[in-house]
Amino acid sequence: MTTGDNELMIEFLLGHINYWLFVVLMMTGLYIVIVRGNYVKKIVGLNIFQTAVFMFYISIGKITGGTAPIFPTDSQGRIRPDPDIVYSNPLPHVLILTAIVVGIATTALGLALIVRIREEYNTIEEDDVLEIETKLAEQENRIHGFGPGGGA
Amino acid sequence: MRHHLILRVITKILVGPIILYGLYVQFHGDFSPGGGFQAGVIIAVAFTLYGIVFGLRAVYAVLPPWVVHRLMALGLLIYAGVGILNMLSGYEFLNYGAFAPNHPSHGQHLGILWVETGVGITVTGVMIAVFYAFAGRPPRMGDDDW
Amino acid sequence: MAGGTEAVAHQALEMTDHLPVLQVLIPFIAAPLAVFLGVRSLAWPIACAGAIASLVCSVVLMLATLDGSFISYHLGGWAPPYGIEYRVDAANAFVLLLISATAVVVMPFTKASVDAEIPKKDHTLFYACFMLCITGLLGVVVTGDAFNVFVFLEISSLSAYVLVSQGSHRDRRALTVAYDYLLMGTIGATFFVIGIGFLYMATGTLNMADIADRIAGQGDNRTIQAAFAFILVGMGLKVAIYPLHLWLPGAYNYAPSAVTVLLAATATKAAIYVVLRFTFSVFQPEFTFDTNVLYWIIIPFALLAMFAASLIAVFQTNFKRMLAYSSIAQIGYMLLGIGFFNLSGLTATMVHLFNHSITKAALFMAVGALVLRSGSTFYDRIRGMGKSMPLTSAVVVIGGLSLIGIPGTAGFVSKWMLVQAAFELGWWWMALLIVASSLLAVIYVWRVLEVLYLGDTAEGAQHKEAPMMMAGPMWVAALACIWFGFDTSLTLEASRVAANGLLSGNAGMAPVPTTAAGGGH
Amino acid sequence: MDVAVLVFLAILFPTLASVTNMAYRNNPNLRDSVTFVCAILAFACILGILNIVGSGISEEIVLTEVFEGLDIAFRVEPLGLLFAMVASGLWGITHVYAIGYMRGNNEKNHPRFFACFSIAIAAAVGIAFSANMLTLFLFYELLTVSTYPLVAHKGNAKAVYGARVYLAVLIGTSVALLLTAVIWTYTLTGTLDFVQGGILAGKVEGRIVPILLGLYAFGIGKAALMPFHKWLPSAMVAPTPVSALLHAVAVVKAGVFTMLKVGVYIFGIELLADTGASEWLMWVAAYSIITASIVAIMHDNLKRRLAYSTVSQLGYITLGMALATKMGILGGGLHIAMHALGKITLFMCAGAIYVATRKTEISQMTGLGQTMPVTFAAFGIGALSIIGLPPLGGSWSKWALIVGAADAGQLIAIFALMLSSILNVAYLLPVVAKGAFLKSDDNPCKGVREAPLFCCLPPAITAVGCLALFFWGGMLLDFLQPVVGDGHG
Repeated sequence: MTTGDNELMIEFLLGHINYWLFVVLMMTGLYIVIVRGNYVKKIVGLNIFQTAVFMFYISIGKITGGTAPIFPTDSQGRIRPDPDIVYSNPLPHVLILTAIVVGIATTALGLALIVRIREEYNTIEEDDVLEIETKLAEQENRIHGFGPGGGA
Repeated sequence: MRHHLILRVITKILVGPIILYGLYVQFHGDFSPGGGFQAGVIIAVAFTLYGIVFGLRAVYAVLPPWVVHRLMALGLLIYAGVGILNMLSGYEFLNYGAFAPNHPSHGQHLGILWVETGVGITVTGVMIAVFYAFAGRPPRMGDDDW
Repeated sequence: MAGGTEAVAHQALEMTDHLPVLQVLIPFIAAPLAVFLGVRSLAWPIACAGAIASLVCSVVLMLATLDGSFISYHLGGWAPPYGIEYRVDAANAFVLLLISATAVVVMPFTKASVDAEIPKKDHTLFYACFMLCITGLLGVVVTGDAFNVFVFLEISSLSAYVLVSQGSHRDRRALTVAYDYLLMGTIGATFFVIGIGFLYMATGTLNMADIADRIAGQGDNRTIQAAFAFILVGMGLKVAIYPLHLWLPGAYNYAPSAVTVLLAATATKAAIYVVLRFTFSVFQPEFTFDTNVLYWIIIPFALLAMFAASLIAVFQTNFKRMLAYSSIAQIGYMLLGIGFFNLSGLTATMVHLFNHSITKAALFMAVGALVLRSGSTFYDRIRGMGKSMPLTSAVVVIGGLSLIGIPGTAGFVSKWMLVQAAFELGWWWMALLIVASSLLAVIYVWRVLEVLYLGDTAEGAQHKEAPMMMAGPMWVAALACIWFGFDTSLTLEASRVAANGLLSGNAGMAPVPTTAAGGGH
Repeated sequence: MDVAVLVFLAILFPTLASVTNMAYRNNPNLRDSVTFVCAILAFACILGILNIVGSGISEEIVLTEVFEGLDIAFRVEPLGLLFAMVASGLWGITHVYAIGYMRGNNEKNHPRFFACFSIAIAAAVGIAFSANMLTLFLFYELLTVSTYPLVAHKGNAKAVYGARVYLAVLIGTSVALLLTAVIWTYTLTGTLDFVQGGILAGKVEGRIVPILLGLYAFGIGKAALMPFHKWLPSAMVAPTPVSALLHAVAVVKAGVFTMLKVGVYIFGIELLADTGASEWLMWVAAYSIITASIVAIMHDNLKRRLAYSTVSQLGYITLGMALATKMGILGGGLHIAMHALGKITLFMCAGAIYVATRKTEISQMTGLGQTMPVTFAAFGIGALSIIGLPPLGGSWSKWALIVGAADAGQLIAIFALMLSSILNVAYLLPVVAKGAFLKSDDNPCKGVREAPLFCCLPPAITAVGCLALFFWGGMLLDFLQPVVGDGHG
């Protein structure tokens, strides 16, 4: 690699630093969802995963030197748009507000399900739940037959 | 929490201002940052706090669960109702211009106000309902079992 | 974005111009209304009324778009590409019709099955969720705004998670499957959102037609390629493309019968519609096929679904679970039609969307009736029910034949189109693969029929015909299976128009009309 | 009356019979008599059609358009008319027999049995009058599905297994091969209508012709061409009326009928003859004829022996088509009727023996002819007709086939037909000989009497029919002439 390539590479890495962070955060979240056996931790992972996406959106809307997209008003409260002010793009924020609400709903529902699972299974560890369900399935297979011809 | 006098007093003091602040955020939504989502959560916080400190029974007396359920639905109905009102006067769904045909931006204000009210009511209802749902479950096991 | 409409003299709209939004709005209102009134006995009539009204809307929309034109509706009067646009063309009018018609047909069945399976105190909320789910599905299909698709998708998904978990009154495993469904569904939806984000980055717009305009000729843009990948994988989870299907069998199996019917008949179909819309209208065929994505990704996975899922279905001992796997296999057929990328293939996908929907609706309703009488859908519990429940079992026969694709049933029409598409491409080996996979369908369908008709009656089951509220809707669906096996004027015609619109890519998403509503060309 | 109306009625009456059987499940006498009346009426309708159309070809009767240029439609032509006459004509006779058999044997589930039976007849008539391959395929599958419950009728493990084989082969071949062939044809030609001279002529060439023909030939599983013949012996677990009417007449004849239709109207004789595409099929058919005959000799179970005999005889008709000569096709068409009458006689006799004595193995039937003279006489006549001896119907078709083979210059086909006739003698006549002329030492027929009237009258009628057909053979040959083009109608 020549020095020029190195510089380009560093520029590429630094120039997209926000995206790298989101990627790391997203993968962290996804990893938790997949690997953790605890249902609550899975939900936490899901939240981290979603948050990474929210931040990704917000950083899309950011414009260097941009400010909050609110028109300045004069003393009478009338809007006085100033062409010199650079605004950040508000649309991704609005979108992500919706997405956050959806995320909250998902979290609430997930937690509600966890509470119910805890009541029914007496555990919130996936391994334990799977063990119980495997036993149930085995029991069903014993009663109802398994494989072609078995149950029929 | 009967014996936490400080908490109880502070809570009683805080509940009013929290709701007031929620209403401020609510009705300032069409001028400045704010609106139904935020306001709804803030107002719900007041009830949640009250419920945590004084117990569910107390907060049920103020806001029974059936009212909360109605609130959730009511907000949505207000929101949809605004849209239908627009449609009935020959405009698109949620085209607030319908409220003031000669001065669309007034109409916008009015429309947003109503829609945000609806959103606020629903969010309040939902947040309180979530609290009720989690807090209101009869404990099937002691705290140590968790 | 403010202003713009300030000085424009407004042209008054008729009620018929509002159909695209009414379609979604009516079931949306039905949900809170049922909760607000809080009268348990009113919940079902309200839901029914909502479903019927939206069916009426969709029929009118279908008729209006059959000539290949489209209707554009601007929410809040904000013209696209800034505002949210609802855009109805033949493709989504067809799916709208499918969803709302299914909703209407299953309503009486829902009443009967909910009464039997859900505790009384939850009925109102159940119907509210049911209507919200329908709202979400209709919204996904009707909207022309990419982010709006996500929002509606989540409305339908969240309510679907709740509905699935309601099966816990019968079997506690409904909770864990609902939880799994929630995790996978959310990951899918989030992937989808990432894709939309990339698209927004690359184009600065969210209106699908506008995106399509702007990404034309940008096939080598990495951002857009990433967007496509994320959207495809995200929707793949919702569609239950074979290796991403893990949530589906459990969710279908443990959900209350009525919910299974709704999900099987409509939810995956709406998701497939989104895949179609994005691959063909937004990304456009040239882009997607230049990168060979469809040939090398969709077709192998479709084949995998057709064979692997069918094979798994063969080995099931539970009727409901078997049907769930068969659904995954049938989704493979629809994907295959997309992968063929010709008019017949896409027509096959659209028509199979419809035909499979009515077939599965009929079958899952029959399953619901069997559950009601026998308490379970394991083969040894429903043995010999053919004698005691002749009406229900006859529906299983008709639905099963349609699943196999026996002539005279709806399933035959779609299989025919698919094989024809394969031959048009000159892929005779593909045609053989398609028919070979339907041989697996013969096996799994016939196992059930043998159990129903040839087995000795199982003990402990109630041997009584299903109530009329259940038998009626399932017969409507079963007769529809037969009817659409002969009269293809609606299904094939609409599918062809829709496929034509989709295949013409950008042309299907013609420049945005400037009139407020009732646009088109 | 209009031909269209009559065609609909001919399909409607069996359907009506089916509905009646399901609706009045608790009134056996009403069910059976309505079914019988329906059978008579259906046959009358077909005679009516014959009266109007003669040996001509009627207008197309379109029901509905399914795909572009592809309808569900009917059209009457001589070959179909002959098949319809055979199927519906023998239905009434078999129904009488079935009443005797089912009641005599105390079988269960009569309504289901008769309902499915009637639907199968409706399907057979539908096949006969189909105007295009799509319609034919529709009824073809309907026939398979409706006969499945009949095969599995007894519900025991053996019946279920037999029915599985039955279904697997029939649905398997039709869904996997026939459907592929049909859609392929449609993609090539844009139509599936049965047109004089074939629709594929000029549309295909080279290796595709034999491949497509192979898809059709093996796809039509009902024609029981080896190696897809296994379903036919499996289906013998069904009650004998089913074996008699469906697996000697309606179902298998639907198969070979389809085969002839495909040869004549889809490919066209000329295409087959010019390209020589069907030569391999002739070899397969010849192999099927000889092998099935040899297998038949080795079976002791009477119904199984008859089943393999059917496999062999169906090979004749396929052979006739594969010869791709006019006489071959005519011989094949004629053999549909001749073999139908002969084989149904044999099956009904087998059933009558079972009802009277509960015997199924040939070795146990020694000396039975003494006590059951009518049954064994009928059996003898049927057997002679199958063998092809004058003055019985079977001789005509065999003669026509041999002439056809000679026309095609295929010595091997002539040889196969001859050899098979000898084998026929070897597996059919011993039954008659043992039964009628030998006396059993341990006298197994002690106390046995002739089968009930309902069971032995129908085979007697069909045996007489075999005889009558000998005298009508030339007429039938003329009747079928238009099929191959040089008619007078």
